[in-house]
Amino acid sequence: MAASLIKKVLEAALLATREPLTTHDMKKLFDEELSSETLRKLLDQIRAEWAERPVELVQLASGWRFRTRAEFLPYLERLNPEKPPKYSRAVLETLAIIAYRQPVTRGDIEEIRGVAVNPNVVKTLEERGWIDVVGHRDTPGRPALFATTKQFLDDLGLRSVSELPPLEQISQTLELTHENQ
Amino acid sequence: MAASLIKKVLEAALLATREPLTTHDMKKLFDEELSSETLRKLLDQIRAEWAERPVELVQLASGWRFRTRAEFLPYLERLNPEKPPKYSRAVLETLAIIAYRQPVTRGDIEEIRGVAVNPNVVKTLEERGWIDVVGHRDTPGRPALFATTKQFLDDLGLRSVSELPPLEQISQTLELTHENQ
Amino acid sequence: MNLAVDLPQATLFEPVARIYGEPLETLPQDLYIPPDALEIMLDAFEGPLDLLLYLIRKANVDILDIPMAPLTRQYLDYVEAMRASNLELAAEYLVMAAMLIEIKSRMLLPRPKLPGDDETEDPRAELVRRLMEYEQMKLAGQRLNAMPQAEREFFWVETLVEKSLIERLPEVSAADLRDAWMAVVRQALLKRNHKISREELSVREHMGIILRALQEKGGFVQFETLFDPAMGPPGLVVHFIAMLELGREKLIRITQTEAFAPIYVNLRDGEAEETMLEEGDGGEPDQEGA
Repeated sequence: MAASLIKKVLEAALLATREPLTTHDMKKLFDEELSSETLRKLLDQIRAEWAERPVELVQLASGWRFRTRAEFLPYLERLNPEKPPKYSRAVLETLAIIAYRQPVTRGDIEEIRGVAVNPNVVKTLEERGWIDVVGHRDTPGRPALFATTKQFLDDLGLRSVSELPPLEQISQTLELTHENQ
Repeated sequence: MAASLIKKVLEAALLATREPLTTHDMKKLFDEELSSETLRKLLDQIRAEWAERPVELVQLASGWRFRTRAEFLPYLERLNPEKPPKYSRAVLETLAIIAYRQPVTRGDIEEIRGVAVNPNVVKTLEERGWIDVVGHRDTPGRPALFATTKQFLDDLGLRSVSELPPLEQISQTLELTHENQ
Repeated sequence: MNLAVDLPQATLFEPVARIYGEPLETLPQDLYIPPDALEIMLDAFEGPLDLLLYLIRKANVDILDIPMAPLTRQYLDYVEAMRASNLELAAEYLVMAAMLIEIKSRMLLPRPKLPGDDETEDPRAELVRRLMEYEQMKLAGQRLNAMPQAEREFFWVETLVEKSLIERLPEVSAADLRDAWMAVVRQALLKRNHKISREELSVREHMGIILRALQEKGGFVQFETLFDPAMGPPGLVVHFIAMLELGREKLIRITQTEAFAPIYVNLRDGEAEETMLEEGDGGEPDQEGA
């Protein structure tokens, strides 16, 4: 049996399988004995041949399978859009405070929100690349000063923080509402 | 977006899908508007590009999907020692009557076959997703009307009921048989 | 599986039966098939129509000209054999037997000519029509079975989609931030008489820009290098105010050794206590009304 045919059979099996195929499974496809070494070499060849394709041959814990390359997942997602995850209220409020009052310390945030800042909240925003430490305030303990980053602006489609909805009106509206209550 | 990238995204989606993809689905993959004509042309190109591969892109009743080429069956069969279910003549005749005479009631099927319809026969076909109830005939008892599903056509690689093999002209066949004997 | 075992069509034409101990190599050319043999084929027939078709085929007679007398006799033999061993199957076969006898008797009687009708209807017409339709569906079923089927002759391709390969990040809009801010303010207003004063946004942003620039440049630069003419006059003003504000908040230090000498700006971030002590000059600018 020609190597090219063996490879095609392997491709067909690996593309159609619902569960990863073990090397034992793959050997079963053929009458002839296929050494593990040969099989491995053929799989490597297939992997190389599919390098330009949108699916890749991967070896998982339980065997081999074709997998959609990660870069195409965002397109596929549009077929079955899932609801995007949401940030908690604490994260959003902290971000809002940093965005509108930057640079601020953790203490400033706590003072405005009236509750302690969970370290995970700051970590979430830092890992997202939306805030970072731009300095330290010259007060006891030298607390870190947080500000929003350029990436934050890019991700929100803003050119500058001044493009955020103006606070003035908000506060006034709120105060008015408050007074009326 | 370059045509080559569009094709790769289409391939990724068509290789990964669990149900045939409609052209409507495929258009959803892209931000840009994709005309039906362009899409059709790209699908034809993909089909041609995969001509030497062990899987083929086919157009079915409910959309487009990749499937293994029939010539690889002898190998792939070995992976699953369990033989696919073989349908009894009762099931096949009932299926044929529903496919060619749809929509039909159980009474219609009994009239043609000359025997009562075993409930298991209908259940087998319903569980396979090949037939379903599409309405009720406006006669006493309001019997259910059965018809074949899109999945039946998909599973047989057909785009529509009109692609079913034509019915034999029985009298002619019998006369020919007669002469040959 | 609840499916009955399929008996391939071909089996019917192979020597499947033994009669009086002898294998039946070829089926008799006339209608007569010993009931013993039929009994063996009992399960092979799908019903009375299937049996009739078989009998007609075996007799090599034209379906359009069925010899009713031998056919009926043969059929009744079969039903008798069935009754002996499998009563439950008999009902439909008995109905057919009655129909065959009726047709046979009508064929014996003179057919009355209806006025205006050239031809009288053959009593066998309805039977022939049913046999033909059944045969057609029987063959159609075989053809469907012969077609390539999913998961039998071919398999669907389904590559693995590992959604975890891409991290789905929450999306936040400017409006979300405004809403969050409103919630903060509302809380603050409810809890205490906290005054949330108006802040000049762009000043705050430029404060961050200056701090960041200072960090990148090692924390000590000449005043002018922090200004980019591309910012335009309003930008430069805001930038300057931001710098003064940073000085006021003791985040940076602005120094000039003598008049018209270069002005230096440095981060107070990371500075030791003594630096602050030695600094007592007019490094702090006038406060800017916020």
